[in-house]
Amino acid sequence: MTTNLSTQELERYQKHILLPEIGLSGQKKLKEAKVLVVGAGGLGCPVLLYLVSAGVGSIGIVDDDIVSLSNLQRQVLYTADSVGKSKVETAKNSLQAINPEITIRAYAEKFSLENAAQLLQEYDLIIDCTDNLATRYAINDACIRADKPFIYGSIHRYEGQVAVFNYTDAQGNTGPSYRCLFPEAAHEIANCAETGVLGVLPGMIGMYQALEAIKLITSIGKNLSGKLLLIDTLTYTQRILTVKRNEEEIRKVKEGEYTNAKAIQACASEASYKNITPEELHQLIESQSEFILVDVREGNRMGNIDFEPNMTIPFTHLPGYIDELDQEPMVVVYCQTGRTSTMAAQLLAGDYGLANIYNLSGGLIAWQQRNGALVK
Amino acid sequence: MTTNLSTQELERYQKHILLPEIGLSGQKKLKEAKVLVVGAGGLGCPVLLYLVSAGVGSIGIVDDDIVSLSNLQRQVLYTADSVGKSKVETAKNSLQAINPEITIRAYAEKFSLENAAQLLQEYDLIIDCTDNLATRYAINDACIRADKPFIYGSIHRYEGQVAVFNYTDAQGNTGPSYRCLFPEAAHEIANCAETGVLGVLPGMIGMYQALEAIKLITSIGKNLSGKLLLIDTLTYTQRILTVKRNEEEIRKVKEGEYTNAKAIQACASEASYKNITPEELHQLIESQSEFILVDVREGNRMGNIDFEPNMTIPFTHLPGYIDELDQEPMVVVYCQTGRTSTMAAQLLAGDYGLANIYNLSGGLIAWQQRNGALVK
Amino acid sequence: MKINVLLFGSLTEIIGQSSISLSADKITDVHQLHAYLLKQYPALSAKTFKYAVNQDLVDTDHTLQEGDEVALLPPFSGG
Amino acid sequence: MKINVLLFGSLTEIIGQSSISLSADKITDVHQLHAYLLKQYPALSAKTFKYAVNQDLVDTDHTLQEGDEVALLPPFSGG
Repeated sequence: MTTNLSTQELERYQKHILLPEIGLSGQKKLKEAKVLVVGAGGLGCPVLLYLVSAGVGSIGIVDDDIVSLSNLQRQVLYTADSVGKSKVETAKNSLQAINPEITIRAYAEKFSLENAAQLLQEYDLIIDCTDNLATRYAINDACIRADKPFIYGSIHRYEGQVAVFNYTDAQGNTGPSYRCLFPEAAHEIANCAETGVLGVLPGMIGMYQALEAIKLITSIGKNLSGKLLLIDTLTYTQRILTVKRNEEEIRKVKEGEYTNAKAIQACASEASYKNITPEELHQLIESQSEFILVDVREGNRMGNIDFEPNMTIPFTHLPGYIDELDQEPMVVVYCQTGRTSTMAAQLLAGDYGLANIYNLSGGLIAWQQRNGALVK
Repeated sequence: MTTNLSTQELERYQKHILLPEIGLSGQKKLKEAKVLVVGAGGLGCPVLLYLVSAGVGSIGIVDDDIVSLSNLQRQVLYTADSVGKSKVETAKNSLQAINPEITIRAYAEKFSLENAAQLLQEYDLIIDCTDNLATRYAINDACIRADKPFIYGSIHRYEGQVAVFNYTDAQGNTGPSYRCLFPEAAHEIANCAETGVLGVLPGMIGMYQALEAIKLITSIGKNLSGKLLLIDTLTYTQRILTVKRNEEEIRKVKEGEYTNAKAIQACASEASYKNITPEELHQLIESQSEFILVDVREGNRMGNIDFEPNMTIPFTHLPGYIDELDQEPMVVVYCQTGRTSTMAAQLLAGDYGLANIYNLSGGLIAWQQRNGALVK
Repeated sequence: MKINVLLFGSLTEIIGQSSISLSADKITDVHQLHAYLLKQYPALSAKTFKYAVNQDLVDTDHTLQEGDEVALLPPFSGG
Repeated sequence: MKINVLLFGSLTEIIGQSSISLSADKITDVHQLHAYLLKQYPALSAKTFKYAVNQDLVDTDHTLQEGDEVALLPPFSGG
């Protein structure tokens, strides 16, 4: 197959073509490449921006999520207007505007072992930009079965990991997979608490993933097959560990012995606090259960709820009340709209590990609508 | 001064606020921060995207350039529709859509020692995202005089450098500057040949610069003051060198002994080949100078030029003719519009070092308009 | 025997620091080190992690040498 | 005396490789190393660069030791 570059493309990719190691042949390989990016969040956004700009000819994006305001701190493909819209559709539109000459397909679905084979069919290289272990294992197992390489990236607070898995080199040797490193999804996953993340971190790890993609496609430099790159952004400690292929793990995957990926999924998005509806709160009050109701609004409160017990701890002051709240049998947090209280619940349950945190969904507005209660 | 975060902001920056090391106080510091980004190109685009998303309250962007098609390979703030438009204005619009809650100012001018003092006045931290040594020295000297820190980033092919210069720590000690590393702009700069760049590389180095900015603003982790981080993306070799402050250099800058920054600027954008107009080509023919005229169009040529000597070497085949062309006293490359021939000239002069390369500006279209010559 | 233990990801939060210097004569392999660490830091038992010695991932029967750098590596899930 | 010389940026293109292993008894400081390199690679004389020894930037009177890693560091201009 001979791929040609148009005059427009020669100009657009001039800076790649001028690199002797890439040149015209490398740019043609990029144009011929078919890459599936799983996850259009913190890692997916930078990966997509740079692969689209680099001229990868065919790109698929898988994600069933919609954009939320808290995504905008690091998911740079979305604007304030994107909130509430499909990530993949929004991403596709923005990316196609950058590069109208490539093919971009949006798959507004959750990547799982059910749809994996069909999604992988059209692509030669997969990039794991997901935010949960369940999907990582699904990508790993699907790639082993379809005999395709994938580029893994993951983050935790200020640290990141990058690797190339299941990659077959020019000599026909296939490197290790994610299961050769971590065979099973562990009880670790049961703790789905929301943790914070430095916004720049997924940007940086995404750049390493995009770089690995360019390396694999154009055959330049050393790639991270058989390695695990560890980066600590606070200290700039960088380590490259050696990972060995474990044939027994590969066999288990090929023979279908791992089937737990789906079961884990249920947990991945589960919060460590519980949401309660105004109706449930009403029942709670009626049942005279022992609980404390905490107003977490910052200043300028527009109205107050029409019953006691009631504490007022603005969200920003919560860290000072952890011990006190920890001793309550049940803590229901609320605000005007439910937004601040969701963050308060995440902070208390996720970050400080409090076990009995409940969030009033929809806040006072929903409460008022539920029962016409007076909001003073 | 007490900065408050709105409910909207608490939700938008939730993932930062949940990090104990950043928290609400760190997010407030980001909101109070005033950062000037000099250069809205390969480094500036990712730096801006992530600082805007992170909630830096006041951001200035300085660049007098307009968007070109070849920028889109790595300058991810621009779309195909941006070509020909002001970089800073386009960037400002895109960035403000991501985060309408911060202040962004666009300065469509070239950063120089003349406007430096006024530009720096409004900002506390400067990020050097320029693509030439002249502006780097101007930033360095202006920051020393204004007593402000700057975050340096620079790239060469597959390698990058990052450092924090002129930063005064909590103990009041000021670190080294760029001139403590490289005192003078050298004759190095005389070679302004266009070289290629891996599109992902400025993305990665930009992420390190944005990370340093977040570190300096929120006082987390170790920063790169007094260090020079070297990254080789082909091998993942990373080195952190120690740079010492040179008081004599600082004195020279403060006392105005360095005034060469402006003189160097002229060269920064100078190409190592020459453009000739149709009129000049006409004179060349008339004077019977010895030269060879090379048609570098790829296939489907719409018309041929009406004189000899004339060689046909499609752009993609040029590397096979380097030795042959090198022996000609003068090589004039042309195409239909002047775009492909500009790339051909860059390739021959910049990458292969040929000394007598001339590019017919505006291509055959301009030639035809000049003298009504027949394009067969 | 002196061993430098490095912690990554959520393990840093459990131990409260990113490295530990150990000086223990009875620890000759990774298995013994693991038992020692679980005793010192019981919260580790709820965690999944792998051991790397001098930048190579190893099994628990790996023998430790004076001056080894041992990294404890949990899976990361974020993206 | 053995010295490992590392090249960065455009210097790699001039020398044609990213490192050189030297074994030269007459080289005792950076100044002598510089003279030796210029003789071997005359194209270097057109370049500006600094020397770093074992990750510290040094002046040309810095004394070299057996096994030192010497980096040649030119300014980068790209962005």
